[in-house]
Amino acid sequence: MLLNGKLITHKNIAGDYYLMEFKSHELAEAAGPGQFVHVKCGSTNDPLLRRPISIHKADKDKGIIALLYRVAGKGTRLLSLMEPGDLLDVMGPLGNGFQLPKPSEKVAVVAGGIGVAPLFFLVQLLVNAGNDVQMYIGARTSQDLLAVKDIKKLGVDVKLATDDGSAGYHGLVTDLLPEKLQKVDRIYTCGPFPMMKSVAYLANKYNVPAQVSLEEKMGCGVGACLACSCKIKINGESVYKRVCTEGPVFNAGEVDWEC
Amino acid sequence: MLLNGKLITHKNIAGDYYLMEFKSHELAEAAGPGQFVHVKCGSTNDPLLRRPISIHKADKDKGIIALLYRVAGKGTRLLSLMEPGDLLDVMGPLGNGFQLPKPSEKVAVVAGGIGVAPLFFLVQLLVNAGNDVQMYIGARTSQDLLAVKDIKKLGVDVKLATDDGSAGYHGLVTDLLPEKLQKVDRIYTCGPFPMMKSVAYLANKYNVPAQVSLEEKMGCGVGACLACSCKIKINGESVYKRVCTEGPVFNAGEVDWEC
Amino acid sequence: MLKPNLAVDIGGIVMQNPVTTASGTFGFGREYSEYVSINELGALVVKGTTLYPRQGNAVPRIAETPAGVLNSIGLQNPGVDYLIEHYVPFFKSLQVPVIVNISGETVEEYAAVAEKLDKAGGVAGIEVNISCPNVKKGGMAFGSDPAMAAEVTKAVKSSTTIPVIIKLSPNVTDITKVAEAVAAAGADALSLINTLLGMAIDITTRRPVLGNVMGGLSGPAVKPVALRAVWQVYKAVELPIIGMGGISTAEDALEFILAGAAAVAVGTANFVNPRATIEVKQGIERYLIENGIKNINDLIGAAHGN
Amino acid sequence: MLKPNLAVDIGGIVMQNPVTTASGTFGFGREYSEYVSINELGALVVKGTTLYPRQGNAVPRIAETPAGVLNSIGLQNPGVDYLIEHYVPFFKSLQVPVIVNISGETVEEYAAVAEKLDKAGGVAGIEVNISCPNVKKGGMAFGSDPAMAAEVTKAVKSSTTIPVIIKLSPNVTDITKVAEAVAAAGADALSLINTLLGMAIDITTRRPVLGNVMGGLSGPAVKPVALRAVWQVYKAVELPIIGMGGISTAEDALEFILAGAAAVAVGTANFVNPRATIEVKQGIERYLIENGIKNINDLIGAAHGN
Ligand SMILES: Cc1cc2nc3c(=O)[nH]c(=O)nc-3n(C[C@H](O)[C@H](O)[C@H](O)COP(=O)(O)OP(=O)(O)OC[C@H]3O[C@@H](n4cnc5c(N)ncnc54)[C@H](O)[C@@H]3O)c2cc1C
Ligand SMILES: Cc1cc2nc3c(=O)[nH]c(=O)nc-3n(C[C@H](O)[C@H](O)[C@H](O)COP(=O)(O)OP(=O)(O)OC[C@H]3O[C@@H](n4cnc5c(N)ncnc54)[C@H](O)[C@@H]3O)c2cc1C
Ligand SMILES: Cc1cc2nc3c(=O)[nH]c(=O)nc-3n(C[C@H](O)[C@H](O)[C@H](O)COP(=O)(O)O)c2cc1C
Ligand SMILES: Cc1cc2nc3c(=O)[nH]c(=O)nc-3n(C[C@H](O)[C@H](O)[C@H](O)COP(=O)(O)O)c2cc1C
Ligand code: FES
Ligand code: FES
Repeated sequence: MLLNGKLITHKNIAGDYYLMEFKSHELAEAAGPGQFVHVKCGSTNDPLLRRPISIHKADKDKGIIALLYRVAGKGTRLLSLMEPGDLLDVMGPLGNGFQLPKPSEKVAVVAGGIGVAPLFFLVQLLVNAGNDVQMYIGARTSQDLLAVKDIKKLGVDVKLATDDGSAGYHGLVTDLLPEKLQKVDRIYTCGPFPMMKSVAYLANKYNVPAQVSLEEKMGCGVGACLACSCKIKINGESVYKRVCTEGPVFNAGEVDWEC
Repeated sequence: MLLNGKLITHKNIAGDYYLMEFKSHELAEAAGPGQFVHVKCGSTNDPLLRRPISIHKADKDKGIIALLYRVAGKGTRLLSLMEPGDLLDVMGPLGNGFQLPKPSEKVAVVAGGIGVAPLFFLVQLLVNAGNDVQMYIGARTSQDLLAVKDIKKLGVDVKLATDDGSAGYHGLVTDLLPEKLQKVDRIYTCGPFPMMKSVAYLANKYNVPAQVSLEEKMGCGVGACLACSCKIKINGESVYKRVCTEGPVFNAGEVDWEC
Repeated sequence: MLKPNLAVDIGGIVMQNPVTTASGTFGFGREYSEYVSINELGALVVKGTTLYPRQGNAVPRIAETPAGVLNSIGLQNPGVDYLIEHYVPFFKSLQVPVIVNISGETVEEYAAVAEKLDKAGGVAGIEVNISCPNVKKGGMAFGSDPAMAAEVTKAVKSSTTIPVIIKLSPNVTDITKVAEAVAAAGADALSLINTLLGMAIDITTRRPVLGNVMGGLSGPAVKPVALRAVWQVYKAVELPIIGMGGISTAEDALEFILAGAAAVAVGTANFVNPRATIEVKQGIERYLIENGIKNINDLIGAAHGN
Repeated sequence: MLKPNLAVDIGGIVMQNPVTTASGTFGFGREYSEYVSINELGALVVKGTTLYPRQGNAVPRIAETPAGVLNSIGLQNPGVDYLIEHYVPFFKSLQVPVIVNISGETVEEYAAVAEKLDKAGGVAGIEVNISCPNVKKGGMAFGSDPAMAAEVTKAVKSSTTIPVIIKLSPNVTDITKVAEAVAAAGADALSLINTLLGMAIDITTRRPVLGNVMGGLSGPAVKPVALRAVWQVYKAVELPIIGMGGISTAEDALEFILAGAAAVAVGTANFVNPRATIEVKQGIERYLIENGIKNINDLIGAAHGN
């Protein structure tokens, strides 16, 4: 759907990271974890294109959608200037989100940096469904570790890792995984490509099904322009799939990690 | 000069008209009546060019510049969204303003619509200099009669005219002039081209020197691009002059009103 | 006032209103069905189709530029046979004409695709892309040379009875020469413009941004160039023109119609506003009503004076 | 780190840094003296000059477009004799090279202007505009045809010993063909691009917006096209290139340098930010320092790989 959602809150939560909440009952109702919205930043032709932002939270009761984003360039910078009361022009929910596990399954969720954005929504549903969830969050510094409190509040055990050792384990978040993976039934991950690639490698090694959320530059967001192609292996053959509609979530085993 | 002036007040005074005040001691110090500033509306490449806006008031003591403008298109619309505390990116003061009369001279000042914008500044100086000033303001409707109170506050007698008769004389402001022009030594005018053309015609008929403020689409605002040319007659020959630097104020007798 | 007449005739394709979609920006139509009821459009122009399936170019395939977009999709498509099997039934279910945009690496390939579409039925028009900047063979090479453009036109025309629209490239010294050549070769209508050849460089990696180095520029940035091309071609040839290039609003579309376009296509703007086509249509209708113009055809080329 | 070397050589014109002004957007230099100290630039390129004074085109001469500007100034200028009398003394007082942009309606006129400038002294380079879209005679017509472009180049070269820079038009099918022709004809350097031919229509009056109907498009909107042209020409010929077209920031300028430009000119951006030239220069210097690059010449064309 295409709608104008009224901003309720908007705050700079750390460094370049912002958390925005806007009102939309329809969107909150329709949204699934791993889906995204396509946001118009600014009202002019510059920047021109919408920006894809994951749905961070969707409160169906209150009809509120939350977005967690990093100011990366001119689009997100303009976005960060919006104020409560302003109307946000969004399309969504878009894309194929995460497939939820059986309630009995043990799940590991691995986030890198801003990759935690879509995973909060997922974890919340997993907790509500009664899954046993172990969360791993990695980032460059402690400042870039996002949504940790919110996730802990859900009663989930969170393991942290930072590149500079300013919080949690000093090193890559994926270093924390091997010993645990034997014990989980399913992995979900979102973060930088190399991190997801490592997770996919480990998942394959320990034979645990994993879902990853890919990123690609987008045009339309609805599958019409073929801009957002990523290489997916189907029966050994690598074909282009659209991140916006066939993804952003793919099975880790199908992604062509060499592309 | 090129500077960022902090907005102090900004209000919608009627219909599409806005009055904006920003801080700049240097600009207020340097500004003369009839000069303009070149304003960047919005921070992106769209709209791209600056917009010329006349200096409506310049308070040298407080270091405040006021602009009176009409939302005409996308530039001024973006401008109207600015809020107190925001920084306005301006160049100025630009252009050749009005030449002030001798203090003994009787002066008629004729404004049409938003053309009153630069004339307030002029009238204020005329009053301070002790000139006898008669002000004529015409507009489409009473809603479009601007700055009337402010000018009356200066102790100036103001005659009004509206196209629809909703205030003052029902008809063209220039209809009010003929009987008065014999008694004045000098005329200043700013407004729609046809109005200024009538004023120029009358000024010529009654042999009163007149100055007019022209408008043309601008690029640079500093005389470099030759976009803003207007036709000026010099010794009977019509040549292009730049509104931004050789104008916007010209002697009515030199303007090629047929162009 | 009564509803004005919005219907136009593009070389035998009757459109209920002058608004269509620019090939490659609206998929096969269904992708936007949540936002736009296709039956409200004047016609549907679908993604470029080739004889054989094509994988397209390496990513990134899109980059934003000031008020524009560079793309280097590279004609990714499942091939004409797949199109006929999977999409033509859908086209047949629509109440508006469907125009299939086609491309080829050789003249023969263009002709072969046209012939297959002719046999399949359900296709109201063929738009021949001789202007794609994103493929190594064929594409823009055909559109840059009047003689080759004429050759492709003749080959396609003789392979089908469906109206043939030739889509011209702005990347030429004189677009009227190509227009004249394809008009003489039998084209029923013209589409213009395709994208402008452009590129972007990433100063961090010090490499071109697009996987394919160069790409095609579209969007509001190119509108002045597109409008100029329509203006020139309208003067040069008698064929109906589908104008496109940066149209986002009804005001943009009206500029094209006044310059000489009989119909307009909305491209990149769909990405920004998925309802752009419908809003353009509604805005045109409003303009006609407000200006007391009873028939859109009276406005075509009106900016040229009498 | 030590200050990096920013000096470049454009066909014999030594510039202390690669940043100059695009002809026609910076007047004769003095217009911007309140904002820019000309002596900090790499060179000053001044307004197009012709043999005889020109009045220029009817107004309006400028129209804004999305992220761009259309202009149809029409080479208004006081003529070369006036330039020599009134501006050359000022040029001589500067510490940076001054490049005079010239135009003509005939090959002979170009040669005559060049000869006069040669005699006058104080001019470090002649930029030959064979790409102006805004004049009826000459201008772009010379730049659209490799043979005519070569002819103008030869005529100017044989009339002066001052380095000759040929300014190319993007409104051609293959800009490398024109570049090759003028290189063979003896050009010392190339400037690219001039404006793209475009237009705008006022839907209220239903007439073209510009007094001269068509105009030249410049500004950020054209940057992708300009960058592509520089990329292509850098590959095709050995001559130093002054890159321009939509450069507003140091990042833009660096894209051009990476594509192959040895120097860059700031045009339309001066209207938006009168300090743009200086800020571009400072930003380039900062980039070199941050990336540990000692010499700007090492960056020229670096995006082409090895
Ligand atoms: C499915 C999906 C979900 C995302 N969710 C989030 C999120 O929840 N929070 C968040 O902070 N970021 C998210 N991103 C990344 C976000 O879209 C980019 O950071 C943003 O588009 C940058 O725009 P900009 O104008 O600020 O930067 P610029 O660099 O100025 O953007 C220039 C262009 O590149 C595109 N672009 C730049 N980076 C990316 C990117 N990483 N992915 C896709 N396009 C890009 C922009 O759309 C634009 O066209 C997501 C991306 C995808 C594909
Ligand atoms: C010397 C001078 C002083 C002015 N003083 C004032 C003032 O005090 N108050 C006020 O309300 N208006 C004033 N104007 C007119 C004002 O500049 C235009 O209304 C404004 O530029 C419109 O911009 P826009 O983006 O809102 O409209 P758009 O129509 O979207 O503008 C599109 C383009 O046209 C140009 N343009 C449009 N109208 C004009 C115009 N009348 N003059 C010059 N360029 C124009 C814009 O700069 C822009 O390039 C003045 C104009 C000049 C030349
Ligand atoms: C992502 C994308 C894909 C395109 N694919 C095609 C195509 O397959 N065939 C074609 O003829 N034109 C194609 N085009 C060009 C458009 O149809 C249109 O001519 C051009 O984009 C200018 O219009 P616009 O500025 O409204 O987008 C494509 C354009 C874009 C942006
Ligand atoms: C108002 C204006 C006047 C111009 N006059 C000339 C000229 O006299 N000679 C010339 O060679 N180019 C002229 N140009 C073209 C510029 O020098 C430059 O090539 C073009 O604008 C692209 O650069 P930009 O996008 O940075 O402006 C002019 C451009 C503008 C906008
Ligand atoms: S963004 Fe257009 S197909 Fe995915
Ligand atoms: S606006 Fe550039 S010369 Fe006046």
